[in-house]
Amino acid sequence: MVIELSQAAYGYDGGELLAELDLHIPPGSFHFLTGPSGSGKTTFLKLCYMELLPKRGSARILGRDVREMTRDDVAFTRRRIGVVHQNCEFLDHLPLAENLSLPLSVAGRDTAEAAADLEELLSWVGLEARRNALPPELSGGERQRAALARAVVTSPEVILADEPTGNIDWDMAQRLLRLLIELNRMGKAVVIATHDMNLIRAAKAHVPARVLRLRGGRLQLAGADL
Amino acid sequence: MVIELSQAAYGYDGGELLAELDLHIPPGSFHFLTGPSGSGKTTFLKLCYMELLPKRGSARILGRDVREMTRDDVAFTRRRIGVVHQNCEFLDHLPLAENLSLPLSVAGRDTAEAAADLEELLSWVGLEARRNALPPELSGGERQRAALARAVVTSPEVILADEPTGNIDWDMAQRLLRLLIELNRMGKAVVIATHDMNLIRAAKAHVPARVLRLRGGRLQLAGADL
Amino acid sequence: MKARLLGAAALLAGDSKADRVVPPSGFTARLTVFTSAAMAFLAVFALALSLATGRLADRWSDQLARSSTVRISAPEDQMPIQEAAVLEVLRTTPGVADARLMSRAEQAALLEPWFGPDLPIETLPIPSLVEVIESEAGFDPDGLRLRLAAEAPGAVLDDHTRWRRPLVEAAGRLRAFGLIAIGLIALSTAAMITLAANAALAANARVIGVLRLVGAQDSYIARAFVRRFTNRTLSGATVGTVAGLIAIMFLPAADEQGGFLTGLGFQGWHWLWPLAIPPLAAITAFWATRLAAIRTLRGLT
Amino acid sequence: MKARLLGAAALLAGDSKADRVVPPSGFTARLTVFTSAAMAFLAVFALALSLATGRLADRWSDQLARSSTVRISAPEDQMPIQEAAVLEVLRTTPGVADARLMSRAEQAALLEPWFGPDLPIETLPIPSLVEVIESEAGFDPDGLRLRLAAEAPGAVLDDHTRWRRPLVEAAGRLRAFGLIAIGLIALSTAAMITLAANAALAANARVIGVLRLVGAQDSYIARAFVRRFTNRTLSGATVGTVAGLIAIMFLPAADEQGGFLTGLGFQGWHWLWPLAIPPLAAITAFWATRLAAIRTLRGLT
Ligand SMILES: Nc1ncnc2c1ncn2[C@@H]1O[C@H](COP(=O)(O)OP(=O)(O)OP(=O)(O)O)[C@@H](O)[C@H]1O
Ligand SMILES: Nc1ncnc2c1ncn2[C@@H]1O[C@H](COP(=O)(O)OP(=O)(O)OP(=O)(O)O)[C@@H](O)[C@H]1O
Ligand SMILES: [Mg+2]
Ligand SMILES: [Mg+2]
Repeated sequence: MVIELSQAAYGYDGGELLAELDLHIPPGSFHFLTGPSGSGKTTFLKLCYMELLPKRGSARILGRDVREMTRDDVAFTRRRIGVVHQNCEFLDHLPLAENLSLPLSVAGRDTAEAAADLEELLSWVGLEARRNALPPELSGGERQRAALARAVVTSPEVILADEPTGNIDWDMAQRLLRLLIELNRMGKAVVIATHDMNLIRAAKAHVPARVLRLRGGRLQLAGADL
Repeated sequence: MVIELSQAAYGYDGGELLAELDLHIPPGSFHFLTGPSGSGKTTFLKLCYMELLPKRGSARILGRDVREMTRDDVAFTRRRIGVVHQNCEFLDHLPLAENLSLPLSVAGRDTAEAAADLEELLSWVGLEARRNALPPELSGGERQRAALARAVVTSPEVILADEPTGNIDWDMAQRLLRLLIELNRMGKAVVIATHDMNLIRAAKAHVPARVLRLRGGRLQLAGADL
Repeated sequence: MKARLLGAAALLAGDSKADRVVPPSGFTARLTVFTSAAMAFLAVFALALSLATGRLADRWSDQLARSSTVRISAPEDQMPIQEAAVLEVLRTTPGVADARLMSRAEQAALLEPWFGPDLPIETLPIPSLVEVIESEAGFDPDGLRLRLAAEAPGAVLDDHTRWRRPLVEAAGRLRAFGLIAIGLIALSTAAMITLAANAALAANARVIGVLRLVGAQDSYIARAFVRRFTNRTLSGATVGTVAGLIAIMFLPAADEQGGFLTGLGFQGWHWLWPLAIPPLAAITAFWATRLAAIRTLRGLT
Repeated sequence: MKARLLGAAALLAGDSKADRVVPPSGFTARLTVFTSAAMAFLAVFALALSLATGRLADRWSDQLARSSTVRISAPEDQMPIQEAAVLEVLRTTPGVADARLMSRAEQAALLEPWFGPDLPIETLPIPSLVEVIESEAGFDPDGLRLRLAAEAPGAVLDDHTRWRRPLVEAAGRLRAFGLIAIGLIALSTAAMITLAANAALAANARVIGVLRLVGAQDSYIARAFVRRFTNRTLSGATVGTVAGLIAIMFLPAADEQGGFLTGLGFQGWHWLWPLAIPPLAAITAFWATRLAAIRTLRGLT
């Protein structure tokens, strides 16, 4: 299991936003996470990449209990997880290409070796021409595509994407989806939080995706209505 | 005409992104702006609220030539324009309610008087309960709704919204659309940049909206396909 | 001008609503307060050094310096003529403020330490002494010696007390040093506050962007920052000045024994000088922040 | 320890890739460079003041102070007895380093300024003089007077040169003042660099967030900031020190005339002192930034 939550709960400021989270995400699985705005999708993903720790219950990420990890363990584990933040942040002073190879250089990996992969990735997300642009010079959709590219550049075992197509037109959204499906076929676990029902439907045509729904702070498996 | 562009052109770094823009937006009109990611929708809206000045051609906003405005004129004109940025920024140290009344206090208007309106607005966008939250404590969709509320709080003559429903579920998106339609019926001009065809269709059922499309740096009127 | 002063007063009195748009604290804020406090503290010391050495120079020059003697040894009958000649020479020497023949009694008093009060001075063939008081500029001892040799062969100039002159100069140099230090401190304070204000403006670029977007005028935004920084600098400098004054009051006073160094403290109306530090710092901060804010805002749309 | 030193060397040598993750410049950067330059400049001056006043105190005490006389007036036959008594008293007085009966020739030389070389000193009933050299601590003149009155009724203590003692004390006080100033400057520098580092860390919160997100270890992030700040402080302090030294070299030398104030410059191996300022500043910056970075990072997930 790459992500294992048992009876996990989380709430901000003493409240309880999410509770009784029981979820096993195996390698190679494809999940969608839906729910109305403010239902806790982003919070849930933060539990998965250890930005937040569950207040109760347990969470095991890539086989390790999050409570027993040191700060360095968290850093090392994150190198095996690709995250697309909802509000994608970059290092504004570095050109796009360097931002995309940042996860490689942070992990001490040779970026020169990965250069070819990076080029391919850039053209897949349609940003070859913006390679040398600084992040503040990108459009909203370009930022989201760049964030997805940065998340997958290290070929991580898990990809967590928070609303990765919110600012992107339908054609490009399908392209990004194809990229994720491709990676999923290579054995990566994919979790996408989204409101976009069309995206979910399009994915279901290609992979056996499970759809999770957050409602009232509980996680449900969405039925046949999707 | 609240917005009048004639042969306006704009490009970053010497390039040419938008050209031959000819557009008259009368009071009380409702426009959608579409186009693929990176086609220049945000840039176009920035021309409309004077964050950018056209490199060629002319632009008149609320009856005044943008080139002849002083910095204070720009500030005063902006008070009559409500803008929803694509990446909504707030004052992170002020609670949501104060952020929403910021356009009023900046304009020297009595915020106490507008308090009732503010309450109504908060409940319309579903943020009554988050009134005292700081902006960084809001979810992505909550921020977008807050940004829309802030844009309309002064009851401006023009509302420019850049992808206002990118992070919002369909039910809430329809609610926000109804708010904009309501305001449009009160005589405000509305311009919405979006990728969401469902939103455009939903609007067209209630108001005679025109759909503009950016393609190859030119503005076209979208045909009957929408 | 009056409107301007009223404007400045209104500005410092504050408009709580406009103030709130700038995040209340943060490290640039603390940095500003601390910098102005530290600089005010150092300025108080430099001021004290400068004033104390000024007093020192005055005292030394008054008490010690600028007195030489001319000794006239001549046969009894020549004495009055040579005395007159010497006095005439001295009267026309530039740099000599006064010259006076000493009485026998004065001469006896001078010699007392060496002989005791019982010296039979009248019976001795002792020379006449002329006391020479130098003016501020001082005279040229070699030139004077030449002229005395020509006019009164029995006269010898003895300027053994002139060694005190370098002391006075040293004190003057220390005073100048204190003044230079004050100047440097003022300059660095202005530079640091400018940089801190710029850092704060840069850190708050998003705040400024939001404010411009919702239609705030430049003056509204600038005012919020200027008020913050002026107030912070004022309070920091006040704390620093008070701390400096307390530290100086607790320095051991030095004028117990000799009265040559009057201690580093302030005396009399000199106490007013350090009180000028906080307002001057606030004025510096006001202009530094204002210029920084206007420059930053000009770069935005 | 050795590994640690090597680590520090590697740290300063830099890893250009890790460095690039911190935005290259900005006002906190300039503030750091400027602050360290200004502080180093002031430190050079304070050091110069302190060393120069140290020399001054040494010279004054060597050249001027610690010499008094005892004058013995007694009938011819009593003289040898009283002289012996006085010398015995002085030998046993704490604070007296040496006591020596002056010869007639020495006495004549002392009187020469007042009488000229022709004084028939042998014919005069002049008293004996004993030169008293004080030790560092000095003696108690009133106690000595009482003992002299008891042992040798004709002896009078004349400590008219003791007035120079306050000068020496004043110089010592100025030296202490310089040292205090150096301490204050060091403290404020540390505080300002800590605050500037914190301001930079706060301004770069997003950068740090991005780095944590993509799996950077704390040590990687901290190192990038620490290296930046250490280098900036080092270069700022170097510039400030050099500027301070140049400024001091161009100060007019003061030891032309009297040699009492030897000028503010450095002499001999004292030149090495200011050279210690930049490395010390860099070490301060290193630790200040490191602690600030670790504290900031602990607050993030
Ligand atoms: N740091 C925080 N402090 C307090 N409350 C928070 C914080 N972050 C989020 N919340 C609240 O928790 C709830 C869930 O937030 P979350 O971001 O997980 O929602 P979401 O499902 O991602 O919504 P969206 O679709 O709008 O992005 C929201 O009501 C939000 O206001
Ligand atoms: N400040 C800038 N400097 C240089 N190029 C820029 C800048 N801002 C935007 N661009 C480029 O201009 C093009 C149009 O950007 P714009 O933000 O207007 O697109 P958009 O239509 O809003 O796209 P999206 O739907 O992705 O938000 C993009 O290719 C973008 O990279
Ligand atoms: Mg979310
Ligand atoms: Mg856009």
